[in-house]
Amino acid sequence: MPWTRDQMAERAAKELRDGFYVNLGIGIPTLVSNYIPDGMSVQLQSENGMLGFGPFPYEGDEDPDLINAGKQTVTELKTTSYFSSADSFAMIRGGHIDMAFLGAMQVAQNGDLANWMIPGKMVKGMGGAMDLVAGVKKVCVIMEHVAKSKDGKEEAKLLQKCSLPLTGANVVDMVITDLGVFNIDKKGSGGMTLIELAPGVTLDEIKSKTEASFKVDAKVKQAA
Amino acid sequence: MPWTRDQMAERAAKELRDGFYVNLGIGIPTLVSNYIPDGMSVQLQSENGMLGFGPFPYEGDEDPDLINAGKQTVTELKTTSYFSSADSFAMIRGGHIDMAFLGAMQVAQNGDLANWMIPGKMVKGMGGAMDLVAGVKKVCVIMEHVAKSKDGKEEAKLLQKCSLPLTGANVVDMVITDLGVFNIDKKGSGGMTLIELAPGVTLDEIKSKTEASFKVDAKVKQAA
Amino acid sequence: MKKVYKDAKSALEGVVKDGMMVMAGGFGLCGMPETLIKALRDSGVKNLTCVSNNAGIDGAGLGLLLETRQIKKMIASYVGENKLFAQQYLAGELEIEFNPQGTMSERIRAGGAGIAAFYTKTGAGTEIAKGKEERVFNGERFIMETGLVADLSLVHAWKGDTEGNLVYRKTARNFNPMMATAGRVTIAEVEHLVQPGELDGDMIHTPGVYVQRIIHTTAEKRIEVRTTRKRQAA
Amino acid sequence: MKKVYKDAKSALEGVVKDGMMVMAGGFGLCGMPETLIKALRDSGVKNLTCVSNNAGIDGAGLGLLLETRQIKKMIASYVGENKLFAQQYLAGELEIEFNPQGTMSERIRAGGAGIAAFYTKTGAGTEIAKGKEERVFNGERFIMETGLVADLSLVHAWKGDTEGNLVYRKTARNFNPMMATAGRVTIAEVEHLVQPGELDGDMIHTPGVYVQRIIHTTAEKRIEVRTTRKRQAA
Repeated sequence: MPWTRDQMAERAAKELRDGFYVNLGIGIPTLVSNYIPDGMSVQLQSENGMLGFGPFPYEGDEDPDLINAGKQTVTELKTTSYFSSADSFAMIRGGHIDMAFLGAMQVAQNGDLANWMIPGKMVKGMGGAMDLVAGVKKVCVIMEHVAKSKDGKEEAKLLQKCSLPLTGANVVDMVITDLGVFNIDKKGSGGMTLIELAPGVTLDEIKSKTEASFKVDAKVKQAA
Repeated sequence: MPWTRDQMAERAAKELRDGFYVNLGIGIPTLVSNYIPDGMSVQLQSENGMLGFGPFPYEGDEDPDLINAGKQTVTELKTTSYFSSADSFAMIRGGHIDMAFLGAMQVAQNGDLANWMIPGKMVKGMGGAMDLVAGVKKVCVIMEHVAKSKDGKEEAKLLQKCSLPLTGANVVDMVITDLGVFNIDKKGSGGMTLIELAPGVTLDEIKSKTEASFKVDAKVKQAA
Repeated sequence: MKKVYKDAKSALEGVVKDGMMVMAGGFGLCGMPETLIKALRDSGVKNLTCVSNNAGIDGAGLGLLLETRQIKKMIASYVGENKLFAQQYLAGELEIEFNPQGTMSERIRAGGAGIAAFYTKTGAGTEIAKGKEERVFNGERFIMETGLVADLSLVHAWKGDTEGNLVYRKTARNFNPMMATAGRVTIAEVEHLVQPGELDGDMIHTPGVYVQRIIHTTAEKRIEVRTTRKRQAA
Repeated sequence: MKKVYKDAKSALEGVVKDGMMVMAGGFGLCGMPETLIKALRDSGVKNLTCVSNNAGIDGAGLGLLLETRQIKKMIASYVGENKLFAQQYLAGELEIEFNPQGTMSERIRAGGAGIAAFYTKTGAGTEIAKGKEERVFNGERFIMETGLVADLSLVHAWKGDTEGNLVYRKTARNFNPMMATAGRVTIAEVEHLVQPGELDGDMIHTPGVYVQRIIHTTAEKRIEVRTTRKRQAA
């Protein structure tokens, strides 16, 4: 059975390490914060200028001056610091954030990522996504394995080459989908490797739904 | 009679305007702060990270964390703000300081300035001088008109072309010496113009002590 | 040198000109100089190029200037929350230049700091890089981006003194500090206008040198996306 | 994730290597990480490249590392107060690279901020520009300077919490905040080590993400140039 959104977030949380500073995109990545292991210190960065934020406020405690990058009201922690947008992206671009989890429309086997525009449709802008993927030490995409159109047709999202305009070239280190987990050697020539299958998902199934070429890690082969 | 050091500082202070933010170099420029007209708001910037500083502290009130760019203990004012060296030079380089007064070894008629090294001698470094002359809106040099060596020989400091390594090219707007005041059209082709003589100093005297070519302002001609 | 003006209208007098470039702080509605933007609308100025992370929402922030078609061009990173924006853009009435958010904030900082241009990895190999110089440093691809300076910057702060020293509050800081440095003229609206000496010199985010005019604002601060959790029963 | 170390010696363990580049904060002796520098000397590390605005004075600051000849090269803007420096330099035992102070502070900021290089007017047309790219923007000459990243940064702060959040005091801030961002490892010595929550989030100068290790220091702060005025008789 493929992973649910929450299971994908839970799997993603296994990539966290004690002391990590992490940026979470909107959608499934936001759920990762629910699965930070007890006793592990993980500080969440919000690119609008905040390091260390807590859950949504209790009703009535909302502060218009205290929002996350999705413009949602949040709360502060004892560890929280605030800074300007320039300082926030200096932190991101300078490689000081350990990990970013974000969604994607397409990922290519060389680590190219497309998640900000579809030509011909209204363009909303890339926000901070291009900076995050260019600057954060490890970039982990969490997304559905395939895109389903209204007529039920499925389209691969893990591709040989992205067809949509890129958010970043050679930027993705890891992809977690509802079917499995892939590593990408984004700066080298190692390509993409399947390192884990969701329970009950077969190698054949994932191959049939993936346009990208990928190797299969020995551990996955053994289990299959 | 040529101006004294204090009279040069007093003359320099006439260039100040209400609301100016000003950087003062060491030596005679430091004295300019004694001649800020009453009721005029002038904030002094210290490039080590302070805007708005006051006089030396009373004996016993010295604070090791509160120094100016000459590393002297100073005091703060109600208007004082502190910032990092990067922010301080962003302020300077970005053109936000209205005026800098500094000393010089040589000034050329095109506004070139040399005040940081003499080849063959021990080099101490340029500190913040290159940034100040490149970034501050108006740069005013205050210096003795000629250099006197130990044997009493005089050497011109206002030159056709600086012989010493430059601190900045086309950077000086005004030169105040013990003999008079010059404007320099540093970005244009207007060259150097004598706009004022110290009382009792003759045009012939100043010409004999100046290697640079300069025009003489009509007001000076009339007075002479 | 008096920096304090009695209201937004008088603070804008003499500095507003058709076709000018205006920077406005804020991330969404958070930390946006709402009072000054309303006065800018009321000034009737036209053909503005606006630099702001977002384009406000319908009926608030820069959305106000879209209603009156006073904006010719936007430089922004994300304009998703604004229907009027989409309409005017699709009708060809509005130009948009998208900048990655970090590139935009750094371009503004650079403009204020006398840095003509800089090299960033952000956007290398993407459409954003088109027409820009690419260059390799230490084996990685960088593109050149230029500094931005505006004719006028409008910022919102929590506290400000009569010298123009500003302090921001929480995430309402965002783009305001850099924009304050990058405006040829910068006007600040502050929720608390105080006397010199009331702010701690170590805790001033924007030194007064960057602020030419300052006003007191009492406008209500709005919340764009209200998200809460329920209180546990006691 | 424990960032607090019991003393400077233990904080330096595992991060010190011969030939490394070390940044040290401070403007003269003001805001200089004296305790960490002493421990660095005692570690016996050799052939250091040190980045610091000055080279300390005889017997204090980086002057300590000159006595023991642990410094191979200095990157600095002004080294006037140090006889030992002059001796070793004139004897050819020490390399020096002078950077204009603003260029140096911006290079460090750029290194920490992922900016590979930038264009500044500072030094255009002077010896500093030799071998560097020159380029004209808006009719003015600029030169390209590159970002600086160090293996280790040593900084001094007034207060710090166990998360590594730092607050500096008055002009002791100087180079410390940028250096904290530009070290692959940054170690802070603080005069007051406090618990999270004791520092106001709006007033933190260096967010904890930049600080890997932190120690409490009780070293006396010295004054380099004591200048005073006399009290008026009452």
